[in-house]
Amino acid sequence: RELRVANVGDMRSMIPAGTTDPGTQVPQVQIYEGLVTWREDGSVAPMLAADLPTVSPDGLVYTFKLRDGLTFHDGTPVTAQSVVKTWEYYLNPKNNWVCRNYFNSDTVKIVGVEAKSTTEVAFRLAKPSKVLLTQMARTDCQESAIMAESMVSGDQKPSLPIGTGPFKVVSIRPGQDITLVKFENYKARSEKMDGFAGRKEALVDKIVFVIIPDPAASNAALLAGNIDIWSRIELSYAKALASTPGIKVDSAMTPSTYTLAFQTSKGPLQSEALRQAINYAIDRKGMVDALTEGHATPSSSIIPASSQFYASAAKGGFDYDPGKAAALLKQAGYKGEPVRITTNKNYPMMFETGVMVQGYLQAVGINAQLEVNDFATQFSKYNTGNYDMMTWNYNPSFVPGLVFDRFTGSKKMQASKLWTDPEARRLVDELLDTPISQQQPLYAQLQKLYVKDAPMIVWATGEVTSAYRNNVQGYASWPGRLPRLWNVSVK
Amino acid sequence: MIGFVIKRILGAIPTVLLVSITVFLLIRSIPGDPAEIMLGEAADPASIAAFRAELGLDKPLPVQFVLWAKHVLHGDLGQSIFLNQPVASLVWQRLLLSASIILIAVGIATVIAVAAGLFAAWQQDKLGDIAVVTVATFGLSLPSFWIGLLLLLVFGIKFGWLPVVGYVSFSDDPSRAWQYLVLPVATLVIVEVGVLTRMARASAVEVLRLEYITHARAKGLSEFAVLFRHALPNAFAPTLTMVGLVIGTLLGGIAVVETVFTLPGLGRLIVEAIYARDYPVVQGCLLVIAIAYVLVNLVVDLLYPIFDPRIALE
Amino acid sequence: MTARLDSRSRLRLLAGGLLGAIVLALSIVAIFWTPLDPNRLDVLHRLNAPDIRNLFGTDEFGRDVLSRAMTGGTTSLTVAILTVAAAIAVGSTIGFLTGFFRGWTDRLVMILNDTLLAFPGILLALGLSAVMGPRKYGTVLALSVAYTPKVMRVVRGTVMSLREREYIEASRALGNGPVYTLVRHIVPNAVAPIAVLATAMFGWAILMESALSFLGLGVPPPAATWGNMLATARPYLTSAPWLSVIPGMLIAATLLSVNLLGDSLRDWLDPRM
Amino acid sequence: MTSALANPPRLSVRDLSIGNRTAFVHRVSFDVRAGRILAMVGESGSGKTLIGRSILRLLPENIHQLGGSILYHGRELSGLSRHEIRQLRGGRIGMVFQEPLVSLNPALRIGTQMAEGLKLHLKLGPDEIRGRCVEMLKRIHVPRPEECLAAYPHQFSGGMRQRIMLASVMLLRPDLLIADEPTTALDTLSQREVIETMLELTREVGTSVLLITHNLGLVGKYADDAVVLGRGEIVENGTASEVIGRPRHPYTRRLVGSLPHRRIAAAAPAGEPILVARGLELSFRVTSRSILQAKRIRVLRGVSLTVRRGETVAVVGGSGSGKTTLGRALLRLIDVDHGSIEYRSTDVTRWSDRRLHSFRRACQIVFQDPFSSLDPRMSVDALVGEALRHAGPLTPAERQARIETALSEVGLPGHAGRLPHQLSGGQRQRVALARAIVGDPELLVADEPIAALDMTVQKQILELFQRLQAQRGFACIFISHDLAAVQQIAHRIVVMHEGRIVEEGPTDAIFENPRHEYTQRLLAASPLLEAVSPSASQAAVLSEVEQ
Ligand SMILES: Nc1ncnc2c1ncn2[C@@H]1O[C@H](COP(=O)(O)OP(=O)(O)OP(=O)(O)O)[C@@H](O)[C@H]1O
Ligand SMILES: Nc1ncnc2c1ncn2[C@@H]1O[C@H](COP(=O)(O)OP(=O)(O)OP(=O)(O)O)[C@@H](O)[C@H]1O
Ligand SMILES: [Mg+2]
Ligand SMILES: [Mg+2]
Repeated sequence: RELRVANVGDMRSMIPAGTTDPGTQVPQVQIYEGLVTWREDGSVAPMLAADLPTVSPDGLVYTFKLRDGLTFHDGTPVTAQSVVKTWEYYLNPKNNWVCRNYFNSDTVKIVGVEAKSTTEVAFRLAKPSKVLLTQMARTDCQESAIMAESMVSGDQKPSLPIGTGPFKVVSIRPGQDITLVKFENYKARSEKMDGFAGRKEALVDKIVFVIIPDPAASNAALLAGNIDIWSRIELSYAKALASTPGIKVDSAMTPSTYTLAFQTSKGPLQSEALRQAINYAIDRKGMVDALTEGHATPSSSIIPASSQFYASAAKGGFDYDPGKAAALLKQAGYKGEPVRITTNKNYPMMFETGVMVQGYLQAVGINAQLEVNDFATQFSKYNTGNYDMMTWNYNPSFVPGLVFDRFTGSKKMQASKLWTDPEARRLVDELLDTPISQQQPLYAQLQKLYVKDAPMIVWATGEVTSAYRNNVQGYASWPGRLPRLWNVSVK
Repeated sequence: MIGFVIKRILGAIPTVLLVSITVFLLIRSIPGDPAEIMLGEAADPASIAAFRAELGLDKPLPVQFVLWAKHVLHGDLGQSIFLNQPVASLVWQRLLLSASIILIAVGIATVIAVAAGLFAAWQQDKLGDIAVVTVATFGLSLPSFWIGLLLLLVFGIKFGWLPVVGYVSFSDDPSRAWQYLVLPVATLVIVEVGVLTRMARASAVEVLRLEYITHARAKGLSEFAVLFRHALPNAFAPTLTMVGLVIGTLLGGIAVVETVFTLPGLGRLIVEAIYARDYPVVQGCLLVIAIAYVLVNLVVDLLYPIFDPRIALE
Repeated sequence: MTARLDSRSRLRLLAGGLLGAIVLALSIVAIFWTPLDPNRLDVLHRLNAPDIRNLFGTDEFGRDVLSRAMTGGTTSLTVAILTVAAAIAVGSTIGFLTGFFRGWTDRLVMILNDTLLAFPGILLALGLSAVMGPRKYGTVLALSVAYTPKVMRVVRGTVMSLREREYIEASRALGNGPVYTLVRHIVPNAVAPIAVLATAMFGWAILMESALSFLGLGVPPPAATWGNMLATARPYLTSAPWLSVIPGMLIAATLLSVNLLGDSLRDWLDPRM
Repeated sequence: MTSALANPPRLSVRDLSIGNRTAFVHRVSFDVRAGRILAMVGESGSGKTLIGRSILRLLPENIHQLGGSILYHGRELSGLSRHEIRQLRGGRIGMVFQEPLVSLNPALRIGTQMAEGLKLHLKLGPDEIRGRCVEMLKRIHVPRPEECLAAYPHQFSGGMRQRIMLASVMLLRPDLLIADEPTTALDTLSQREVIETMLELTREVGTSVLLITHNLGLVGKYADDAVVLGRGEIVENGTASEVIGRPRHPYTRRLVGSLPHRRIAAAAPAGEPILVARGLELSFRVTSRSILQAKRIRVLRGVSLTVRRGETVAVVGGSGSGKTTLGRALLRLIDVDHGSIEYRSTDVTRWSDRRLHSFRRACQIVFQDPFSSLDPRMSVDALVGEALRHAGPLTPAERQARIETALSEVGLPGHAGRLPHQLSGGQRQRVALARAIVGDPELLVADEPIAALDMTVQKQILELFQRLQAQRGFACIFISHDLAAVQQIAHRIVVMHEGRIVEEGPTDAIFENPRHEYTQRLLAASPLLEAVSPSASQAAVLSEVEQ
């Protein structure tokens, strides 16, 4: 029993979150596990840890206790020492771990990781933080997963990743496929599956990730039965696939938002009125129809529609109102200065977004021009702030505050920040320090500020849309975006 | 001849060197670098800078180039930044696949083109000629991604005769390997056969007027023998130049076909490496392509005298 | 030279001219008028099959395919004509000169030429776009840079074989200067391969534009070109076939016309017809 | 010679007309009888080649048989299907083309080309084919026949290629052989060898021959019957001895009367030297594929030569002896390895083309192969007019007048608009000649300028040379196999053998008293030249022209 899954690219790093592209994340999620992880409702659950950690009264020391009898794919036991070694690796600046920043910032700063016993490990913080566990569970950081010692020490790095997940890698052929088999010694949790948490059981013997960069090829492969699951389809194919017998298309709302970033500190978009005009000029409903075949929710709020705070906090956004846009343009004194929309063709959705936004902007008299780069170039422009507006999506998080954290702040610190309003930054800091139950008013405040400043365009909350063959059982799209291939079987 | 080969290979050194330097400068002049890409959207400038230093990208370009060249001279193409493999073995595997597809496809295309071109020239301005020219023109008008996809839809999905994705190399399972190559090869054949046919036709038209063709007819040879035994070798020489050019272009340009058919070939490797700014891989690939290109030219030059013995190797 | 076209050639000229005229007329009209605004989004009428309102249907943004095909023709033809003209002009000039005069410049030019040829187009295009930024005529430049060495190689090969002909020696013996010999005797006799290459390049240029626009160097969107219309039609190959068929047919018609006209030109220059 | 009438015709041509819009051949009728040789002679451009080709239905594009019938053994050939005509071609009717140098496929080995016909028509096995080829090559005196089979045409000299062509046609023992000027490119020695081998073979097999030629010597000596063609029509028809011995039609009379005659006591004028060559050495690089490295063959080995104003120097010698190469080297068209060339006392050996401007204008050349020396895309008047580019300022009318004069001087009026491929072999040669003289050169290197011309035109050209020389005093290097012509026109003779000048001296001295052994052999191949006088008897005519 073998499950064949399309994967958009090579696994570019053996290290968890060594890079953050989807081609790397999708297989890694099957292989690696962290101390803690997400439940579907956005709360943190233990994974390798037996339970959530105990926190010292001063809030500086978090102590995790590992579950018993855990082993890595290479047969070595999972011990507190493994956790220490892994984290020393992550925190060592020389290793350039992508997520090191999250644990070495003003918000969270880990100053030490120590093994208390073979199963107990303690994390020491520089100052108390409410978000340590949230950051640790981040999906884009691959749950800060624990690796076998051979992965992090010694010069001779193994050629295959060694984690603790329900599947282990047996072969990697760059450009072709990654083969995983059931990890026989996997010790599942007893709770039922919830998000990435709970019971994981490998129901297939083998998973083959077939590397297919081209959506048209993925589509063809699925139709021909050469693959079983295409976990994030190109939405242009959604309609045709949905009407194909033997193939199921399903969709789940995720906390991701479709956005365009504005350069607010130089160029034409310094003008607040112009930014608002742009926000009023686009028809979000039309974009959702045309770009996602309806697999998204039109929204102008920075709070994703999937969030529990959406209904209460995300009021008073931007509607489609060309008249208002025109009025705002006049107010802004706009005289046809060119507005560049930077986008790329590596991700068709981003390109098409650019085309549509350009169409709407031109329709209200804004001299919008598309600048199409390759993604790496665009990325560099994003990092240096060299653009007027740019199609740009953020890696989603169950905690919207973590996303705000990424784009809010001073450009002097980091040129890629968008929302430079100090008040916004203050609110975000406060948000990250506030328990979930009390966050609602802060979100509402942020949203209000956002509508005034309009530092970006949000046009929809995304969904993850998968297509798979009918013989796949137990698989579904879910808000966590990355496909969960445990508890999935093929007929 | 051995002297000629050696001279040509030595003469190619400037080309290869120039390609290497240009690639080196060009790829680094394009915005975006591997550190940024590796670290992703959330990275802060300091860690990007640190990563750059680790990759040696902070050194002045000439120093970087000399370091790289020094390693290459020792047979070390470096390590891919993103793929967990040494560049040399990566490039070599990919080259084998791409080269075999290109050679098979261009070989078939050449055979078809020469036959069709000869036939068209023989039928000059008659129905057969018009048919060949029209078909060849249609082949020229369609992009490879479109033809490839159509073939996939028809033979992979509608009839289900051939697998749509994946690849099995000849060394793994020769009996299945060909299945994965049929469609990509067919796509390339369709795309390339047009221009080759027209080239072959043009030179065949000239050749068919020559006196020795009349003489061959005077011997009582059938038109088939006249065309294929007497006209072909002479008409083939100019087409050979084009064949060399096509192979050269495809070496770097086969990415589209490899992407459509998800083959792990050199073209895709380059494109992906360029997008990922995987400098060592890009440089390695280009080095190999430049050398391969030089070899292709050499082979073409060595083949010339076979088709036209008057041409002397110089 | 007098026109010596026989009836078949005249028929070919007529057919090629007619096809070309239709395509050209559509493209020229598009400069002033199209049935609908080619860039106007209309999400309510996405992917409509051909009907009275949209004779050739609508695309994934509800834009009118006929109007886009017309303006696309303007752009594609401009790009192709300029590219081919530039590549032929530069490539054959260099090819003629180096192939005829040989010497160390020839060797130097050949090294540069081989360098360009061994370079994958995509890297060249990316490099150029990094240097120049995306511009409409960037496409022309990138394609010309990619095609010029090909032209040069073909021309140089032809010239090198022609220059060994006895009538070239005869021209020298008459005291003719090399430039005269080149222009009067070599160029007219090298027309056939150049014509074949030019017609092929015409097609490549139209199609390559879509590949370049993939890299951001193509004609800036949302302007249509036949190439990028074909490229974006890919997901809808089965569900909305008109999206691919229309630009495909137009490209084919254009190339057929160019080929027919090219053949007529050759016949006209051919002493034997 | 047996009576023609008792013998039924093998090939019978009746009222044959050939042409495109205008007819080039009008209602021609003749018979070729079993075992006999019919010679067809006539004006250059009169349609001989077209008639030969029309028999096998191998006319050039755009030229068609307009009427009449061609009967072979009583069967109408034009009515045969393509398949049937193919059976005849090669197998029953063999054909040797006028331009043998371009009739062998350059890309195929000699062995392959020879074997083709055998395989096709006689269905022999490979061993037997090989045996027969080798035997045939031996008969025509090709050295090392085994190696020859594996070689390519360009590795042979012109004479050898012509012999190979003939061999491959005769291998099939055809019933009828059409030979279109089979010996033009050969020196006297080889010419005799080839023609005699050919006839020996035909006699063995009983082949009938249609021999198209300008060489009246051949006709007289070997042909049984003869037809004379003038302007596309048959003007005289009869046995060879009748036609040549008692010509009735004025054209035939002129033809026979145009045989070259020896100039009596023409002393070389002692003008100042125009061109002085000293110790020329030249070698070619040849790469052979079997041997892995290139070797050089030495073609000129220390040749020294002086040409004075008003003087005609003839260069004679065997095929491949380096005559053409010498001519090209003298005009600086190829560079010599050693030695010097002085033009009017200035050393021009290493001058670049640019500096050679006035030298080029003053020294003209007629190439041995006129077809390939004419740009295929230029019309006759353009080709000739090109030589006037450097002749000083001319009004278009003056220019046109000079072109027309030159063309009519070589006997080619009214062809101004034609392209080279629309001309007959002799017509092309005259275009090349007109181009060379139109600009009043000081020195003319004429490489086989009259080989493809019929006797009347030959005479006209030779007279033209003499006249021009008398009027303008130009010098001429006259390269030729045709000793009769040489004797008529040359003041001095240079004999070349294997790249060396083996003998040099005034014409009379050489002819009367050849010292070098090679010269003696060369002259001996035309033994009766001594007996020639302008008012020749029939016998004398025959022997004179049998060079
Ligand atoms: N392809 C052609 N197109 C037009 N005219 C042609 C063509 N070939 C031959 N001619 C003309 O036909 C006439 C007869 O030509 P042909 O070659 O038969 O002459 P010929 O008798 O063989 O002359 P020569 O002795 O010079 O070889 C000539 O006037 C020539 O100009
Ligand atoms: N381009 C060349 N490359 C190599 N060998 C050549 C070349 N041209 C001439 N030769 C050789 O040089 C020798 C002399 O050739 P050349 O043409 O001067 O002879 P020729 O005396 O004019 O003979 P013919 O009477 O047959 O015209 C021949 O053996 C020939 O094979
Ligand atoms: Mg003739
Ligand atoms: Mg010669």
